[in-house]
Amino acid sequence: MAQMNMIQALNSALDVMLGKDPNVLTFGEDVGYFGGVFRVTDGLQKKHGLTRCFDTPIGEGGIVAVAIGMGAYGLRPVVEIQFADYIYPAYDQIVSEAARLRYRSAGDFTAPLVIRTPYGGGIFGGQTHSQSPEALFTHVAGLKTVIPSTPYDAKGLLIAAIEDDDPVLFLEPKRIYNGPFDGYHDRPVQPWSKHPASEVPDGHYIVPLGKANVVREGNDVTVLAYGTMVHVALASARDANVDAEVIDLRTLVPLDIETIVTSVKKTGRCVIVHEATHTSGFGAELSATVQENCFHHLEAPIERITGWDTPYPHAFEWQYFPGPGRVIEALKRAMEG
Amino acid sequence: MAQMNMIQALNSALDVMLGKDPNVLTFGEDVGYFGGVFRVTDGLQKKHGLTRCFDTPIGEGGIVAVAIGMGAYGLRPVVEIQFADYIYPAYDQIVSEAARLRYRSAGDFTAPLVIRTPYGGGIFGGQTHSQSPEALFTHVAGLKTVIPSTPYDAKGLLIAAIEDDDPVLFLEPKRIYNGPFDGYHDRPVQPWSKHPASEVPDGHYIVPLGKANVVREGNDVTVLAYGTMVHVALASARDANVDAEVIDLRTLVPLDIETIVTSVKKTGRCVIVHEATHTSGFGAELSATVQENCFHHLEAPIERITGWDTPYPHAFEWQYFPGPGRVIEALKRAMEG
Amino acid sequence: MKNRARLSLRVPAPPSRPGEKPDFSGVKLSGAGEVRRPDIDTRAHDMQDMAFALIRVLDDKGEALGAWNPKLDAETLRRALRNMLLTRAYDDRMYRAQRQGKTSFYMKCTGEEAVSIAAAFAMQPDDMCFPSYRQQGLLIARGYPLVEMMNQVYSNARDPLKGRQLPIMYSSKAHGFFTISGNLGTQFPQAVGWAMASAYKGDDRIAASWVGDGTTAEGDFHHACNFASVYKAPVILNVVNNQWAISSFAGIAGGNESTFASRGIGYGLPALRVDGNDFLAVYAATQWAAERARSNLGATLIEHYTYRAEGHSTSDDPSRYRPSDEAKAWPLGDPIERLKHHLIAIGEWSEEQQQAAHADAVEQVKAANKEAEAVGTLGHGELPSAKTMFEDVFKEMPEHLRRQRQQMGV
Amino acid sequence: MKNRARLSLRVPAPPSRPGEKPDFSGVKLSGAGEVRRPDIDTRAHDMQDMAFALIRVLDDKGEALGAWNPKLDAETLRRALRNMLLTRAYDDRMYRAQRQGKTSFYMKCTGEEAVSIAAAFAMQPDDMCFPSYRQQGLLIARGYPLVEMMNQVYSNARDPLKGRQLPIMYSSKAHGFFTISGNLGTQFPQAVGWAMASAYKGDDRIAASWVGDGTTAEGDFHHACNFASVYKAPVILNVVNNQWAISSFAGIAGGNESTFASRGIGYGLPALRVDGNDFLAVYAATQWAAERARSNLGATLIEHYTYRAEGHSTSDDPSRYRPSDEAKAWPLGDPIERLKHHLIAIGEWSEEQQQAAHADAVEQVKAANKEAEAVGTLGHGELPSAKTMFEDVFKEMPEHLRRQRQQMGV
Ligand SMILES: Cc1ncc(C[n+]2csc(CCOP(=O)(O)OP(=O)(O)O)c2C)c(N)n1
Ligand SMILES: Cc1ncc(C[n+]2csc(CCOP(=O)(O)OP(=O)(O)O)c2C)c(N)n1
Ligand SMILES: [Mg+2]
Ligand SMILES: [Mg+2]
Repeated sequence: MAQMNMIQALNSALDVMLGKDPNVLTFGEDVGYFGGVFRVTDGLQKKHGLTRCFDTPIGEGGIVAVAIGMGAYGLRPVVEIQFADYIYPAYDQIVSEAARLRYRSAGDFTAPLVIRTPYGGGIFGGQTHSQSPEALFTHVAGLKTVIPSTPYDAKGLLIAAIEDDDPVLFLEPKRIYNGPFDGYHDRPVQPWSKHPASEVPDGHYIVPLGKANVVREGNDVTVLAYGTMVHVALASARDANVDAEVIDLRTLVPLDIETIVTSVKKTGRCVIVHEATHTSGFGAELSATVQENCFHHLEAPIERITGWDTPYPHAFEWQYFPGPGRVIEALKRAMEG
Repeated sequence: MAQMNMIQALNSALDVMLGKDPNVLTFGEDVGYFGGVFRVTDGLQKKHGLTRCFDTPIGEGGIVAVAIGMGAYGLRPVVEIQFADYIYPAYDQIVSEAARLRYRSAGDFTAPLVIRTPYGGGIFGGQTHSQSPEALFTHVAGLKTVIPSTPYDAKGLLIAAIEDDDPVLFLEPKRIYNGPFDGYHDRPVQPWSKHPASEVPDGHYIVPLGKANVVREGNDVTVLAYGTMVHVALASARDANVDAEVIDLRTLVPLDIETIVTSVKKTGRCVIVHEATHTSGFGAELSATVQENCFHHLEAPIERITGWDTPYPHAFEWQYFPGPGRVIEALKRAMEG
Repeated sequence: MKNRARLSLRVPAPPSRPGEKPDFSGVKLSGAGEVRRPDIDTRAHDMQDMAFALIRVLDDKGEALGAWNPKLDAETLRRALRNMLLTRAYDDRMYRAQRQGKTSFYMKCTGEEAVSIAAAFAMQPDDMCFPSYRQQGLLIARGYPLVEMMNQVYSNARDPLKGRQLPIMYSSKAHGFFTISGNLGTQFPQAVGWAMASAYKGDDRIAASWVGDGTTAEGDFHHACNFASVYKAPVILNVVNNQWAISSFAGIAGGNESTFASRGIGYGLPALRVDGNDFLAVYAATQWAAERARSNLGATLIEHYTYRAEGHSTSDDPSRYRPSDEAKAWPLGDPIERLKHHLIAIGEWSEEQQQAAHADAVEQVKAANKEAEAVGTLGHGELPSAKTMFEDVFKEMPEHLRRQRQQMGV
Repeated sequence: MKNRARLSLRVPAPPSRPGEKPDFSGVKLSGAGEVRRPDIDTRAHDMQDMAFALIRVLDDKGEALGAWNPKLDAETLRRALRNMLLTRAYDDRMYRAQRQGKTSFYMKCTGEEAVSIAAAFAMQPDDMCFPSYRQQGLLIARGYPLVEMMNQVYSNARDPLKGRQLPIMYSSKAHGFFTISGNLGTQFPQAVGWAMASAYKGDDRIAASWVGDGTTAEGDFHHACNFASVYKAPVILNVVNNQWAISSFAGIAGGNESTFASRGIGYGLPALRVDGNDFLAVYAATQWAAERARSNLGATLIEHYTYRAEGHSTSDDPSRYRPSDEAKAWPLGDPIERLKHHLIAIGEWSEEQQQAAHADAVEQVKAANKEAEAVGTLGHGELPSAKTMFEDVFKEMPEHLRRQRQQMGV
């Protein structure tokens, strides 16, 4: 067992899989010699060789296309898109190709690739280094979408994603790469080392895809969150002084509906939190699903606390970011509703 | 007043605007001499000239990018993407550029372009000629999304979209280009000529963006639909024998929340219908919004009747398409709920 | 800079439109046997001229000339000819089937048979092809059963793709034929990835892909050339320039400004330009590129200069945008006629044998079609089960799809 | 085909890494004045050699030589030099401001000043520029107030972009400077569209755009070249090959296989390759392309061969991936030094004047910075109103944004 931040945990996952499976390789912009702008692939080229971890041209569509071809050959490529904001040039290859290969060929060809990409705000990255595009992928049949919230989960989920035979979009909440940011931006930053989930086994293990994690049990209201917002939700639950059950979804598709529904049936109340823009965000799907499954148990309207329907504005980081202020209010409203 | 099908109505809208505004021009794959694979631009090159209506290389990203540059210059380009299924190569230019130009430049540059594209199933087009990608765009701040359901609306909405100073995605339900298909695929096809909304003025008029249309008044349940599904919803309401209020949304963003909320508060029940895949479809946003605004008025769970979470399978057109069978059942469930 | 001139927008147009005389006077042809054949290890930079020439082997008299003559034995040529005849007969039958309402859609490759049949002959059977929808000839030449192709076109119960794909979007890993995409060009960089994987694994198999002239405009074309060049991927990148992309002539794709082969120059890729209606020329160019790739010398871009002799698909009517007799005026003739002519010229074939071979092809197609139709055609007869609609979205069916299948009541 | 050889994957690597000696022995330079200057109406096909040469005007002694010498008067050259000095001083100050925590991010263009200053000098002020983040020199040369640039970098209350954009993502329509995108390459085909619009309207203004060597790999690069070629758009497409894309050397973008200029050949675009650290060469090439475009002869692709002398951005530490003395070893020198040298060589400048001009630039920057800082820096002082966050998403604020603004409580 070692203590790792999320970057180290992800690096360890890749290291383990490169060591274990010669069909695993990883590439992307600046991931080779340099080890990635967030250092997630640091040292892997040196350790595993030039053809196992390398730089690519700046063409996200090409990166994913090439990975699909490799997947069809039988490899398990893990590609990095430098920022989720730059995934759109690869959108066609992901949506029309990776996600559909198995279906359209009736299993003749598959694309077992993993697309890793840092996403989310909280780092003054402005419009093009802060986006949370998960809902643009959860609508796509054939694609799995995974988001970890701790170093332990990050490693276990990434290994599970690499071993999964379907294409997986693996979104990394970059704000919590180095510590479990809870949204209180004016308080001192906490490092991962103080968090229990920074205890990460050195070797191989998985956290299964499709299973949510109840990170706080409670009876009065269910909070659904993922990525950075799990920590915001936890802090908010604590500070709102409500007996909230906080669920870390971990995988958006396939969604662990059972865990969600069981919780909301118990609490009768539900608050959904995400950073992405509001309209057609993944919160909409969660809200609709909860409503459909728990209608007769709901005692208050389901609320969505999300980013606003604007691009992420550089100077207004904390007015945009759905921090504890807004989540606490929502929890209180839910309790009154 | 002339009688027009939807293709003729769209053609007329373009003809009117090309005649009225020298800054309007239209282009796309096969739209020039040939007049488009669905004939929407038929005759326009001949009438208005080679530089007003022309063919482009098969590069959807380039088509939209070039239109953005033209918009920044001061033109009002209307581009055609041959099928909505082929819009993804242009996704980055639409999402990162067209939708954000005004915001990121504080109004210094704008992109008043219209992207027209045929969408939806019901034509045995298989996976790549049947998709309904609207929810992949409604999540994007800065973009308007419009879907007509009749020739009259098609012309009026398209003219409004061209005159609008924001980028507009204009999705054309290709199944109803030639007639108001109600989902009964085994009954004779109706032509538009028998439908009152095929009476279309020859000249300029608009149907304003952002206003829904109550196409059937009723007291017991609200049905939210757009495009082809408006006709399916109407037929289903009729055949389910329920006093349903059917709302044709016409514009998804900005959404006419007031009309929706007023109706659901009256009926206490809501069924949402669309062709797109279920998870994270626009139905999720509608369901969440209705629930948030009408919680205390709801007497039954809001239901979503949608395409399944699979690619659109060629041979199973009618098992996939959310036809009257499924909508009628949902209406009945809503009445019992 | 006073009185600056007014600019104007140029929109290219083809030389002739319906009602006008076909005009191929702009087409510059090299003579058969005229173009040099560089060694396979020639630096791309030192063979840029090849991107502007046109490799031709067969001359008007049916003689095979020059350094590119692959010198194939007569039996191989006869097999090739039979495959081309079979492809054409298959196309004709399926086209009619669509017209008879037995399926929703079909696409012919008439006039372009040499492009795929010669490639299949010049490559190894375990090399991997990433075709567009117009390379059905690859499957046929590799011995994929016609009846399977028909089952796919008819979406019947034996359709290997379970009724999910539009007709002609075949897939057969066993025949090195990648699942065809409806989205143009996506397969081009995928082929590069497959080739990179083969190189990564120290394998000896190479990949090949095909796009149309129109499709070269997609960003994926650029990605393919770029990645292939950077990683020296063992792949053959083919552009089938059949002069038309639905209703758009090749000038709309940039074909008036330079050759499509010359796109390779900027990536440092060797580029060949070849008479696509000359079986021997296509064979020789493919062989050259395959040998180069297999020798770890990287990718080659090949432009096949040919002509789409029929409509784009069953949804198309080409007489609306080009002279209806344009196909006849095409200066490079018909690939089947030219190979036949050659075989006859070298005394290895006769008009009678050709008749018989044609009849045999038609017969094979007929028999296969009978078998396929006996199973079912779109919406008639034995159909795939709708239940399978929810399978293969993921490897294991997740809960939400299980629920949806239940809701559908199957 | 028995015993076929095993393939292997090639991943390019730069000649030297940290701890090794910088190695530019692979760089082939033409001599100053050596390269021919074709007439502006030369067919692209007849000037393909230009894509592999390197236009240079200034020699090592500071003399201006050959057909590309634009023969500018000394006053113009001094103005240019002052603009380059100002750009560098501005960069230095803003870089420090970021280090001092006054903003979140900054990017310098050190060593590349000639690329944008010369372009601004060679184009007309109403021509439209679609820059990347490394052409701040355009704004400076066109007289955009430094203080406005700083207000943007500081996201303060006077930020013309209202605090919404990452520092350096300037926009000024009045100065023909298109709003910079964080997404690489998107502006390249947009510039083509703008140019097409200008031609469509019978205007006389042209457009220009800039991308880095790394960015050429994006599909948008291909779209830009293709559309520019097909519609003969009056646009100058610039590739600033500064040898690095963050940590990736130009070989990862394909730069080892051919020149970036040669990418133009396949589209039939004339392509020039120019010493990007030679103000006169960049000026001359831009002027050539501008004249060609304005004469309705279409687009030109220009590769500027230069070197990113500092880190990619304030987030970068180049000593992690390249020798720390690589910049010093760059064979084309420093653009400011070279122009200074030339002016001195022709007797129109002195070291003392240079000192004074430098001091003056620093002073201007200091004064502007004082003014900007007095307004505010990121998160300090007078800030833009958060209320404006909801404006300009659409022209009119729709109901749902009104509600959200209300929820935010402003
Ligand atoms: C991404 C995408 N855009 C548009 C289309 C529609 N489309 C299908 S075929 C075709 C023309 C292709 O022409 P070309 O590449 O020359 O191939 P050919 O049909 O001539 O073999 C078009 C525009 C598509 N299938 N995919
Ligand atoms: C679409 C996209 N992909 C990736 C990035 C991240 N990124 C920013 S700058 C850069 C390197 C660009 O290098 P180059 O084009 O050579 O320009 P230079 O920085 O050298 O001027 C990368 C990869 C981005 N901004 N946009
Ligand atoms: Mg073609
Ligand atoms: Mg660079």
